[in-house]
Amino acid sequence: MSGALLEMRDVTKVYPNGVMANYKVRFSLREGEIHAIVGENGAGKSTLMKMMFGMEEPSEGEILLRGEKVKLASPQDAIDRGIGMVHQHFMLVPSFTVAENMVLGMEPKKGLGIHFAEAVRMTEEMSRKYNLAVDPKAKVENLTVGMKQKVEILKALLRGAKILILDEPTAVLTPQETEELFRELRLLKDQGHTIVFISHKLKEVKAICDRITIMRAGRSEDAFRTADVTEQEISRLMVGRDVVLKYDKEKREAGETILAVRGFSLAGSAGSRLLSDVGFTVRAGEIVGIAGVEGNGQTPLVEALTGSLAGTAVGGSVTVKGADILRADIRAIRKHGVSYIPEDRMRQGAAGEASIADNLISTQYASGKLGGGMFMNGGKIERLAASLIEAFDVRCSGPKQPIGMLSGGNMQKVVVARECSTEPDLLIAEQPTRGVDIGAAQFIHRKLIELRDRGCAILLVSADLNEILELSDKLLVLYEGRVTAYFEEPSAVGEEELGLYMLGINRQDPEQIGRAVHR
Amino acid sequence: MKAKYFEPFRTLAVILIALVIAFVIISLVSDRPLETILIFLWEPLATKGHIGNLIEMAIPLMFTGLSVSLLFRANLFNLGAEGIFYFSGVVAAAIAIHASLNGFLHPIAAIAAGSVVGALLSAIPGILKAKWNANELVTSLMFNNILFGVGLYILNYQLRDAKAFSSASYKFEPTALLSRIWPGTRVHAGLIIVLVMIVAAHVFLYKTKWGYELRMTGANRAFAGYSGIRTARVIILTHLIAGFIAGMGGSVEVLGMYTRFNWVSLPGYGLDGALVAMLAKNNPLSVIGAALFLSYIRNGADLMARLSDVPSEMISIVQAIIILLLSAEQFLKFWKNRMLLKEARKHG
Amino acid sequence: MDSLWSVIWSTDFAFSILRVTTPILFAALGALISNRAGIINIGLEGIMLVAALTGVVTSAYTHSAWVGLLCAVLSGVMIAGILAFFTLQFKTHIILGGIAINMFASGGTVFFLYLLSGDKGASSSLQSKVLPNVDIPLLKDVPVLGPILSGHNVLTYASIAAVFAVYYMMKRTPLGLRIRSVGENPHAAQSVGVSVVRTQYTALLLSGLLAGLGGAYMSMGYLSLFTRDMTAGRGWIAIAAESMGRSTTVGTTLTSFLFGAANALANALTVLKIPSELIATFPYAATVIGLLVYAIGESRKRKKAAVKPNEG
Amino acid sequence: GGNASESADSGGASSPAESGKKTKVVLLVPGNLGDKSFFDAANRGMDLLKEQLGAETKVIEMGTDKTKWEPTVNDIASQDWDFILSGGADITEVFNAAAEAYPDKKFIDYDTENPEVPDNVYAMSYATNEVSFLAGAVAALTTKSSMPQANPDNVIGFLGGMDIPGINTFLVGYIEGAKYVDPDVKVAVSYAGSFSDPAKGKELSLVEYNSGVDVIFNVAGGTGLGVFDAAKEKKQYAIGVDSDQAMLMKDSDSEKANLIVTSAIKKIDTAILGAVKKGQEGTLPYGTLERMGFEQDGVGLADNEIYKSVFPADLQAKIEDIKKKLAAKEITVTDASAMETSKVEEIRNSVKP
Ligand SMILES: Nc1ncnc2c1ncn2[C@@H]1O[C@H](COP(=O)(O)OP(=O)(O)OP(=O)(O)O)[C@@H](O)[C@H]1O
Ligand SMILES: Nc1ncnc2c1ncn2[C@@H]1O[C@H](COP(=O)(O)OP(=O)(O)OP(=O)(O)O)[C@@H](O)[C@H]1O
Ligand SMILES: [Mg+2]
Ligand SMILES: [Mg+2]
Repeated sequence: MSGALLEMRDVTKVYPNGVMANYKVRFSLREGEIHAIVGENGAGKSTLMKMMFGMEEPSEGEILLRGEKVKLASPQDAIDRGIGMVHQHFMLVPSFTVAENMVLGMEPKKGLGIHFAEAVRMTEEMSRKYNLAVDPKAKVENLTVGMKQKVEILKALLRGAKILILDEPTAVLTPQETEELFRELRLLKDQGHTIVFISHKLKEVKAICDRITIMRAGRSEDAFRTADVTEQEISRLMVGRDVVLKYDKEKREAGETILAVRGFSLAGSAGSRLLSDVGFTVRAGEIVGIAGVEGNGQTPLVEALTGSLAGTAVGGSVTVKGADILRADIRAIRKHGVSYIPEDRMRQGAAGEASIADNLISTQYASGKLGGGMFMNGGKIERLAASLIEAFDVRCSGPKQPIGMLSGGNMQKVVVARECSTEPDLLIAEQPTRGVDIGAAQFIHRKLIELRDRGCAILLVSADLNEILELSDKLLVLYEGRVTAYFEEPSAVGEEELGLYMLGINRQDPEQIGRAVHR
Repeated sequence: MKAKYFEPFRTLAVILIALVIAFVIISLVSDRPLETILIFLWEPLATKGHIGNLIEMAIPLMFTGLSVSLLFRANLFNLGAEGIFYFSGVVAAAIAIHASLNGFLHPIAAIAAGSVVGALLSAIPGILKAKWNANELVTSLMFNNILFGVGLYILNYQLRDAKAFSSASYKFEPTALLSRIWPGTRVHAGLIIVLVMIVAAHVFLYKTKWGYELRMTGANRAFAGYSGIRTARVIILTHLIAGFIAGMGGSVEVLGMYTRFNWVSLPGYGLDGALVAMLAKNNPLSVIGAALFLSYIRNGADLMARLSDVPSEMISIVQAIIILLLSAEQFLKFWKNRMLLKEARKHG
Repeated sequence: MDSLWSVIWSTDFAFSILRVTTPILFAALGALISNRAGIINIGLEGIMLVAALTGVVTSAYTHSAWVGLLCAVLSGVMIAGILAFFTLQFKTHIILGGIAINMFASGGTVFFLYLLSGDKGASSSLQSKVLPNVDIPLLKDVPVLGPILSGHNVLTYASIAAVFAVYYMMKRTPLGLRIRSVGENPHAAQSVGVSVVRTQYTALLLSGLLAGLGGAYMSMGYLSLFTRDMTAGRGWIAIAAESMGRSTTVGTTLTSFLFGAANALANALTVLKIPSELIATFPYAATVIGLLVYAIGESRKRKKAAVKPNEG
Repeated sequence: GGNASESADSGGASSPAESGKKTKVVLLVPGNLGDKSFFDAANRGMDLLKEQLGAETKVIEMGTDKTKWEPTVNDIASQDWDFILSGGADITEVFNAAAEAYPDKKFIDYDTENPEVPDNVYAMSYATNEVSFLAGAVAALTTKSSMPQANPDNVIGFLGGMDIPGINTFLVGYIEGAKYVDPDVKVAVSYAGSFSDPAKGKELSLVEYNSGVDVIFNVAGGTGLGVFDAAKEKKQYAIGVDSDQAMLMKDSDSEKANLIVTSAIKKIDTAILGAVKKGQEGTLPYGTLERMGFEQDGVGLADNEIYKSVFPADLQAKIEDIKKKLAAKEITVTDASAMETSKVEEIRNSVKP
């Protein structure tokens, strides 16, 4: 193991709540490589990286940089030693401009104040040098996720990072954006940077990584050369069993129309069109997928369906089982038998301090199933929670554990469990497996199919092409707020072909698109 | 030692350290520091009368502590218990003076009136917050002063007994007074009322649907709204309940401890209630302990000032140190981390 | 009524608004800096009180108002430092910490005054110094404006200067950028090597400095002595002003002046035949109404923005 | 809270005086010391007891939380004290109840208006209305005088801590005194709503001074200290209360002191000394409420050097004359301590400028 650029020896991390996230982990990074770390949700990947970046202190063990023992007490220590990190969750200040985010902590000065022009110049220079196009003066809150990702990488590079840690950088990117990122990473590698890459998408790992370290339940094993292992082998090592990536989904006759969106147009605050003449139906027992590059109308569409209409409906109608829901609030919409898996589990999907049980019952506490009158039956809640935790394989210490302590994937399982457990007639699933490991993703997919088979109508909005092509019975593509394609046989559509519609290069004729509306 | 015993251990250590610091400060001004600190620690529990004093002082603290803890639970930073406590006291006093009812109904009517008025007044910042997102901290702080002014006006112009030679109301009808429940002390029926309220609040918060809505709204309002909880209604309801309890506290205090209404300044229980709520981590049942604890150190301080040569103002310094240290979560944490690692290694 | 108008339409009244606003403005700016760093400092009242006493005592012993001012400010910074130490190092809850600081100050100042002068109520037996009033050379001769704007205490001008300084600091300096980043997204700040704890320390100390100036003004500018609990809730008013000003420098300054004006008006209203208990509620009622009008306006604006454009 | 300052007397604890045992006196303050008013004055009385009678004294501050007074008074009553002292309208009921519960103990209520006095209590009240009458006369004479800072307007001022009976007793006497020397005088009245906000006191005083008032009588505890700051700033006159406030400030700020024409003093300290002395001698008339007026030296105007030099001699003579008439009951002054609030308001409004 000598000659390693960075080495972690027997590193153990116990969080103050008693969770042992890493146990005697060994990790070694060679100069100039792209090194993948894979593992299930909660395997301890992020924790390990945070220690490498000085954000968490190891409880035990040592870190060596170029053979020399180092103590990384703060991110500044790590930055000083040429380590940069792009975090799983964005580490940007939304109200700041790109340039301000770039220079935060190392501001160029003119007199007492910040030299803003210099900050902009520095940003532009970095942007040119690494071929990552960003607008220095744009406010970060207005950027797309892909843009934010670039800012994050530039931030690290600006600080002179030679070792770049990327924690699930592709989880929120479209295939095209991912491709672009990979080109940039290869460029960085050529320029002498060393990269640690964390992802749940094994295809990506195979595509750009030289070596791979697998983590399981807080422990690590020696690294493999990526070329020596197959995707199947990796996933078996990660999960401890074989993972099937194809689902045998039987064909099913679709039932009556549940959700009907007809000629729906939506105007935004600045007079812009968010949606134009969108029409489709979702029938009982079918999964309708909506594909599209993020920012092409998916969010306003889902908002309109879930009672938080942001803008003015200019025309058209949205009905569930015949009832107009456009002006109803989410409570009323849910009463029509609608369930909703939100895109942002931290903001809407869960209450972090509350227990798993409390998070599981939020959509059915009032139903009468959990106790009559105004009281709730603690025993029933506990039993329901326990059974859902078991059925959805949520890794936790019990129903009373605060959900905020769970890893991202397990938190997502709680959200899915809750939304599936109310026997919905319509499920709106928005990015249901974002940031979720393959084991858990597969599990969630199974649950969605199961629900469909029981006659539930499902609207699936996802940026993950693989997922959307696998699961959907019918598929729509949104581009700039319009439906540009409708496929009745998604499994027959290739990713490349789909990409052309998503980027607005191809467009079907109105008649084909019109078929999306049944009856 | 096991990690799970850390909290009690830390609390003990903190109290010991706070006492040592208090001892050092007392030594600076007292000739007999040891005797003085023993008075502080022991005297509040030394006689039946003193225990009674401790409990009777804890009653209003429990009321406001409970009220504030519900607000804090719903993530509402409202410090309005102070003004409501005062104003409801005025209302209860008015009924205690002017109504003639029997000894059973009279206090009930007075307390009910005070509580309902408290609830209605509290709902105003609640509605402003829920409907227009007006900052509840600002409105509640302002309301404290407004309610005090109006209450004092009512006292001086409507309730004042000129023969009391001061800003004191007419004497309450004897039927209105709360009965003493522990002979030889002034501990009154308010204790039973507040304990019932605390248990009710506990049940409400953890066993009912409304309580669940309140907790979820407090934990993450976006999540609650997404789940279908009408958060605006929850916020108003929480304000109503909190105002009801604070108002009840003011009414009970007036009828339990006084024979006339004579508050010419805000009694200070609102902010103390915030202190109690924070010490109790916003848990209704823990409010009992937190209120008794605060009452204990305050009574100890009074007695120390009375029986020794330490000026009373010094006590506020000692109190501040105890509060600062007691809630210092990170204090001695390194120790806990060591214990955790040891345990983890054993299992790992 | 006539007497009321004559009071209000006098330059003295406008002058008094500035005078009344000064301590609130200082403390509100202090609240702003700590709030923007993500920590709500409710110990301002106590910090002001301690600084007020320190200024009086040290100026009496050193016979220098300026040394007194320096010590007052330092004492404010020190108390803020204690609060910061407990809340940032030991993770004492900031609200509890603030309450403890207020408790400490309210009793502690009386205690120390007693030790130093044998008096528990006021420092009138100490020969403390006051900070000078300043006539502004040209301005003072301008009609109307001169009598309103000239001749204030030096700290009143300092409070106006502090507004500009805070605005510049928050918007244009590295420290301001870091304070805002720490308040908005501490993880982001941490990830680029900005020490969250150190930044919050700085913000709290600055808020102590500003509150210290407010306290010094109370006992060495506004008045010439210290009395028990003399800040009389101004720290709380400042917190409300900051909150109502939505944590922006401009907003906080405006709301502080609104409070000042409402208070000055309440003082003028005593010439009317209204019971004093009710007059005393006026500034607070005015504030609630002001807040309400503003809040309703905001929510209307939001609704309009969502509904207006009817075609694309 | 409750402060205790125990004093070992100068004679030394081990050398018993001729009586064999020192007199033990305790003062229960229903509030906190430092009010620059009657609590502090009572505290000074305790110092006098220590100095002049060699008594063993103790002062306990009971704080503003009224629920704590009853247990404290009872605790103290059960202990071994020769005299138990307290005073103020708010404490009287509690105090009398304790006295009835401990009939073998001796109590002195040094400031009350309540005429019902138990057999083991000696109670005192002060002719504050009369001394305020004199203050009002001084003010009304000042405003029309040729004194350097007096203006032609015929308006005087009053600043009260709160609109409560204890304060309005002063106010009504003040108004009557002023009207006695000049029926046309106007009186600007404001209340600060607090006894501990000198800044507010200063602001309200400035409003009064700016509206033509040239002398203000303050009855507002700590808040009243702001009046003197305003007086100094505006170069106008003020009248002190309770103790000789000009003399208190003379050393630290003579400019300010020179504007304090006089003070309406309530001599609680000497009254306490006198009462305890009589108590020791066995001549104290328990069970009665005694009113301390000019004759008993219970109240008086401060006729210090400033009064003598600042206030014109011919006007001093007029005041002397009024004082005599008051003592001889030729003039009677309304006592507002038991007056309805609305009646006070009426009087106030009748002289509003
Ligand atoms: N701040 C924290 N406090 C307590 N426990 C934590 C904390 N952060 C993570 N954990 C726990 O540590 C374990 C490892 O978490 P970590 O985030 O390192 O997993 P991961 O491998 O990155 O998972 P994912 O793929 O979901 O991101 C999990 O059980 C998690 O619940
Ligand atoms: N030359 C510059 N280059 C880059 N960014 C800048 C420059 N000047 C200012 N900024 C940043 O751009 C933003 C707008 O700056 P400016 O001070 O003009 O805002 P403003 O209009 O005063 O904002 P507000 O309306 O919130 O007061 C701020 O966040 C500031 O930090
Ligand atoms: Mg992770
Ligand atoms: Mg601007």
